[in-house]
Amino acid sequence: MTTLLVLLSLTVGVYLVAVLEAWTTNGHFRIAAPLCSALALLGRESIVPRKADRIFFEAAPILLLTSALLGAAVIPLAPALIVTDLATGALFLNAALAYVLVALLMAGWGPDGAYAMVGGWRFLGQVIAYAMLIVMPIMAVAMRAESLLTTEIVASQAGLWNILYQPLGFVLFFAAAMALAFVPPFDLPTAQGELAGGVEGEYTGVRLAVFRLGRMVLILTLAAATVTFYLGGWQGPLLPPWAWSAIKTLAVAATMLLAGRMMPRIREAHLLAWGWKLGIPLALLNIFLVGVLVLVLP
Amino acid sequence: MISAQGLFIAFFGLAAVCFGVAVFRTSSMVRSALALLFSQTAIGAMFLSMQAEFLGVLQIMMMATEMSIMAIFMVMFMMDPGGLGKMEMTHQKGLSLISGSIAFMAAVAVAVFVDWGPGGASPPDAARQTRELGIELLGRSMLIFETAGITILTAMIAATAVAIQPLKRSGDR
Amino acid sequence: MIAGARQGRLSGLRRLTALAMARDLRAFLVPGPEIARAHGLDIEAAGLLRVASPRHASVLLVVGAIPPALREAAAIVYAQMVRPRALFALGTQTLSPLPAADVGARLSQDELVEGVHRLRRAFAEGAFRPQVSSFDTPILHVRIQYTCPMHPEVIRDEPGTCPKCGMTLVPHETRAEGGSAHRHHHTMDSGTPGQAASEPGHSGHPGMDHAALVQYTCPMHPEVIRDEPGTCPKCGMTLVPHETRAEGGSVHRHHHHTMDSGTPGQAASEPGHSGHPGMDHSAMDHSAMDHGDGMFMSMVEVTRDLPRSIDGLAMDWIDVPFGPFFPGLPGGLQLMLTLDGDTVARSAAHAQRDMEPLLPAPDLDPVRFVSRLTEMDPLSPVSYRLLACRAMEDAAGAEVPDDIARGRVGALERERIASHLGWLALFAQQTGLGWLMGDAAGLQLHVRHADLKRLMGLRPALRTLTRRLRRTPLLKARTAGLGRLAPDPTLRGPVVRATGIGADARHTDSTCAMLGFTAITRTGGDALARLFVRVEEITHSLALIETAGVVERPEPADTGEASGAGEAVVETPRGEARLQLTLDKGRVSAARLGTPSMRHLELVGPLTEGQELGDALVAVGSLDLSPWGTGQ
Amino acid sequence: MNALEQYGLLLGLAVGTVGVVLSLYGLARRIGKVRREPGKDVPATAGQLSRDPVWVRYHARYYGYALLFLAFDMEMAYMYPWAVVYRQEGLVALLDMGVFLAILFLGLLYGWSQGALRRQ
Repeated sequence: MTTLLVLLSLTVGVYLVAVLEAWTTNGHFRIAAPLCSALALLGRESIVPRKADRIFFEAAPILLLTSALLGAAVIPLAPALIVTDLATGALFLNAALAYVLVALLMAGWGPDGAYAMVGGWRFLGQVIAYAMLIVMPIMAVAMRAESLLTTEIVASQAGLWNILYQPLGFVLFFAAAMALAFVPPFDLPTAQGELAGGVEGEYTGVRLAVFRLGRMVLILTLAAATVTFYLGGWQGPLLPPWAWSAIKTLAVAATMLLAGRMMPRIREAHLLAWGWKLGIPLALLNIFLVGVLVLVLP
Repeated sequence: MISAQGLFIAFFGLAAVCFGVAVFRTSSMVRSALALLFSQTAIGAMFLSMQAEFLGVLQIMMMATEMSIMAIFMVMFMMDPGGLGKMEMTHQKGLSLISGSIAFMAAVAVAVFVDWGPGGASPPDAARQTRELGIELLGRSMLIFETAGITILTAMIAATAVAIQPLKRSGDR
Repeated sequence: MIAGARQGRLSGLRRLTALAMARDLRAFLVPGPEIARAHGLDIEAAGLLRVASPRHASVLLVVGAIPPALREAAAIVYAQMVRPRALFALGTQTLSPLPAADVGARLSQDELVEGVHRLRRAFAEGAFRPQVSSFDTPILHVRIQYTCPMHPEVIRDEPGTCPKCGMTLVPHETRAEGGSAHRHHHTMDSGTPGQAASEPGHSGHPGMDHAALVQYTCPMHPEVIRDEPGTCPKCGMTLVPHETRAEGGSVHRHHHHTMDSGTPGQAASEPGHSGHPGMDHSAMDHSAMDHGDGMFMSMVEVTRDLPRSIDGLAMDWIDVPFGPFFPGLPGGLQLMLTLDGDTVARSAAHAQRDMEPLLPAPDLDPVRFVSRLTEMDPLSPVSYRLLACRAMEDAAGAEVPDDIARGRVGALERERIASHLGWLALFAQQTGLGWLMGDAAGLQLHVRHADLKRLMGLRPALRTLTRRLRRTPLLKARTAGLGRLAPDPTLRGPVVRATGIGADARHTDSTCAMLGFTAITRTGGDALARLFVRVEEITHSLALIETAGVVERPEPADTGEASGAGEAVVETPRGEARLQLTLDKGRVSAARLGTPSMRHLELVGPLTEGQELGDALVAVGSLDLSPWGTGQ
Repeated sequence: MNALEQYGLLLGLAVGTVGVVLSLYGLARRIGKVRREPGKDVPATAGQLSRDPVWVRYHARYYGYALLFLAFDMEMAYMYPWAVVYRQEGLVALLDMGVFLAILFLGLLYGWSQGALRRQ
């Protein structure tokens, strides 16, 4: 029952994210746009390129969707509104989202097309740049909560949200989450102006629809994760918990999508260099600061 | 419940073996690397079926990135990474068959003949597993933990020294 | 009703999807969005969504007349679109080898909007049809021919043995037609489709370089070549079937000198070329293969002769086309990048061959000559129109009254603003800078034909754009240091001015000098400097227009029956263009044109080599090349 | 809900997702099959028919980072249990992990000094 309720709210959330995404890319705010696009994609042909790695090509969109959805399964929308409150929830979220990389590598290698392949391997570089910046800030969050349970992480922020408790961690995590969701300016694997769609470029019809759905779920999952880890999850005055979760998650998702409009795509060399030479030292500093705070504050 | 658990362990075990076989049956390097990844994922799922949650999830997480990195190195340094040549990836079949069967029999023998002691009543719950692991790391096994740090450092230095051309000119290139 | 409909009766779910498709029209633009904007078309406002890959498009929108080579490329794009697909042609009916347009319209925004409505109806009613026919044109085909590895002149349509030496003939995959099969350096010199079609198969031209091969070789033993699948007699491995262009092909495995060789015979007799990545057979020491059970090979041996990149690793290189219809580059520009991983190892760029020569007829009527130059480059029609006018006036010795000269400067500067805005929109599209894409494109459409009052009214918007651009985060990081050029006086326009040299043809123009013209320069010579030279020129041009106080499209003065030679220079938005012509009794008898893009095309190679792909594209984009009117 | 049921639910979710996707594919298939036409299934490359395979030895320029990444990824395995008991163990945990991270950071600095952190 809870599962169905969560899935239903995820569906609504994903649809709204898709509306936001269509708005940021096309400039039109139309509620019906994603439905229209999805139906249109259903009606179009769905090609498999010749000499493709058929298994990879078929598996990639499904794997992307599945991993994003499994990631969402450990995120609480309200105190009891969670699919599985795993004891290692925060770790499981990482584990599920690690397969986004695998899905994109498959989508890149599968079609035997140059743009896609460059996109796929680019994303591996992107993962190497951001992965530590997902893991290390989560670590600091877990230090404060003394648990990997996502519900306890939310509960630990009752007094003070983590965005204020560890702002450095939030900034790093938010940027890394955007990179994981490959939204602009981190859209290196799909870059329209550089790779004409990249890993997404060879997908058509219903396969493209599934790929895009997976991407939307991924964005929603990461926005919800940001809310859970840093913005106090369902907590908030007056409104019921689920409403707070919804508002915060959509606001974070909109921020993620809009931020990319403001800046050009980042260069891969810079992404790697900044991630390692700036990001990791800062993330370690964040762990140290939180460590001191946790011991000093009651 | 126990039987269902056993069923899942067997299922994922079998999946791990099948993917393991696929590693060598395919001629595409990327397929091979990702087959190994899914073999490891299946082992992670096996751990989960055995209620070793932390270990299972960790296995599932770490293998994804590490095997993908292995995939890129295989694509960089192996001939014909696309498997267009249908290259046979098995070598020295006779020797491998013999050593493989010996190892298999040894493993079975160990599994059957070793006294594993009385089975635990039921494993601690997942949250406690993680905590106890943490306490273990900071207590009894601290030295092992720090040694692991040194080992990883050694690996980093070795990898860098082997793979990276040192900066020649002053400034970067 | 659309020709590219899917097969099936329109009912139930299909009808629903057809209605959705009618509302969700996604267009791939040929030659490109910048051409559409130059014609004053606002694609998004008409209700079409622009996409970067033909795979995601349902409408192929052809804007204006395009030369045959581009039509062939457009046919390939059309073939790669998924059904249901429609062809929407604006301002042209010559589309072959593309099929006839499903919807046609003239080049105007109103007609575009109206055409989109018709397209929607066509999709809603005709996305599915019981009977459809395949789109087929010779350029999409490969045909298998059989040649002797020893005697390339022996070409048969059927398998068999060589009449000269008795060897089994080897199958080759070859394009059934010429045209753009000349992928590398011959693209622009290739014949027209008509020519090629008249000699199908090229059976009389064994040496032509657009053949492709299918042959079977052992990955380990290159000397084993078979024309049919099987196993290697030496090691038992499955032989590799491979299609590769004999020309040297996309997969640069081994010998890069074969780029220029490329008769089928040569390639066939050179097994190293058979397309097995990473196996340099001819360079291979056979003793190296005796390790283990004969299956191991040393990569050191295998890669010994491969070209190395900067870190000393030898990888396989692939040729990847980035044009003529690439979303981040001007449409029509043919860029072929040889990629070593994600890095450009080599590059070759070509512009479009013109549809007609500069002088389509001898002794051209001056009015026709002016309109010829106006239409030559859709990206800067006014500049070339002005160039033609000035050159003729120079030849005829005609004086231009001051007010007309000022009006011309106004029109030229207005075009400069529009052109730079168009470049900004393209740059934004390339780098994914969302807000700039919309803002710059919108402003360009407004500026394009604005009168003085309207231009002055647009000043705040332009100023906002400039200010916002300066504050854009990561913009400097994205462009600084890319495409760096040393000061070189032979460069033109913003490209040279970004290197600190104030070269500008407007210096020599007395009207411009009178209006307070100063050349905008910046130092650095990189993509960032070029970006800001253009941005500052927008502001400066606006000031010039304000001082000039009049914007008037250049009209040729009446040259009467004058004869003589004349020369004129105009600083087009891309740099100095020079036209020399001879008037003979009032008619143009000879003309020679030098455009900035001709010069700047040569920079593409040096600027991209060794660069990461995205950086290389930014470097190419920052040159603001116009592929039109350069292929004289 | 005990742990095993949770895993079962996650597995069910994954299988269900695959099922939903496959039924979507089935629906799309009912609408019509792909019409085979020349040139259609060649990967789209900007208007040129590039038929050659691209599965070649790919030169990734980030391998220096990748090597260090492997080490850091490994290290993270230890940090999760540590983070959970950090407050309980207090200063010991801070010092212990401090030493561990310092050792690793040394490795990062070494790699940095040798030029591993750059495009190769």
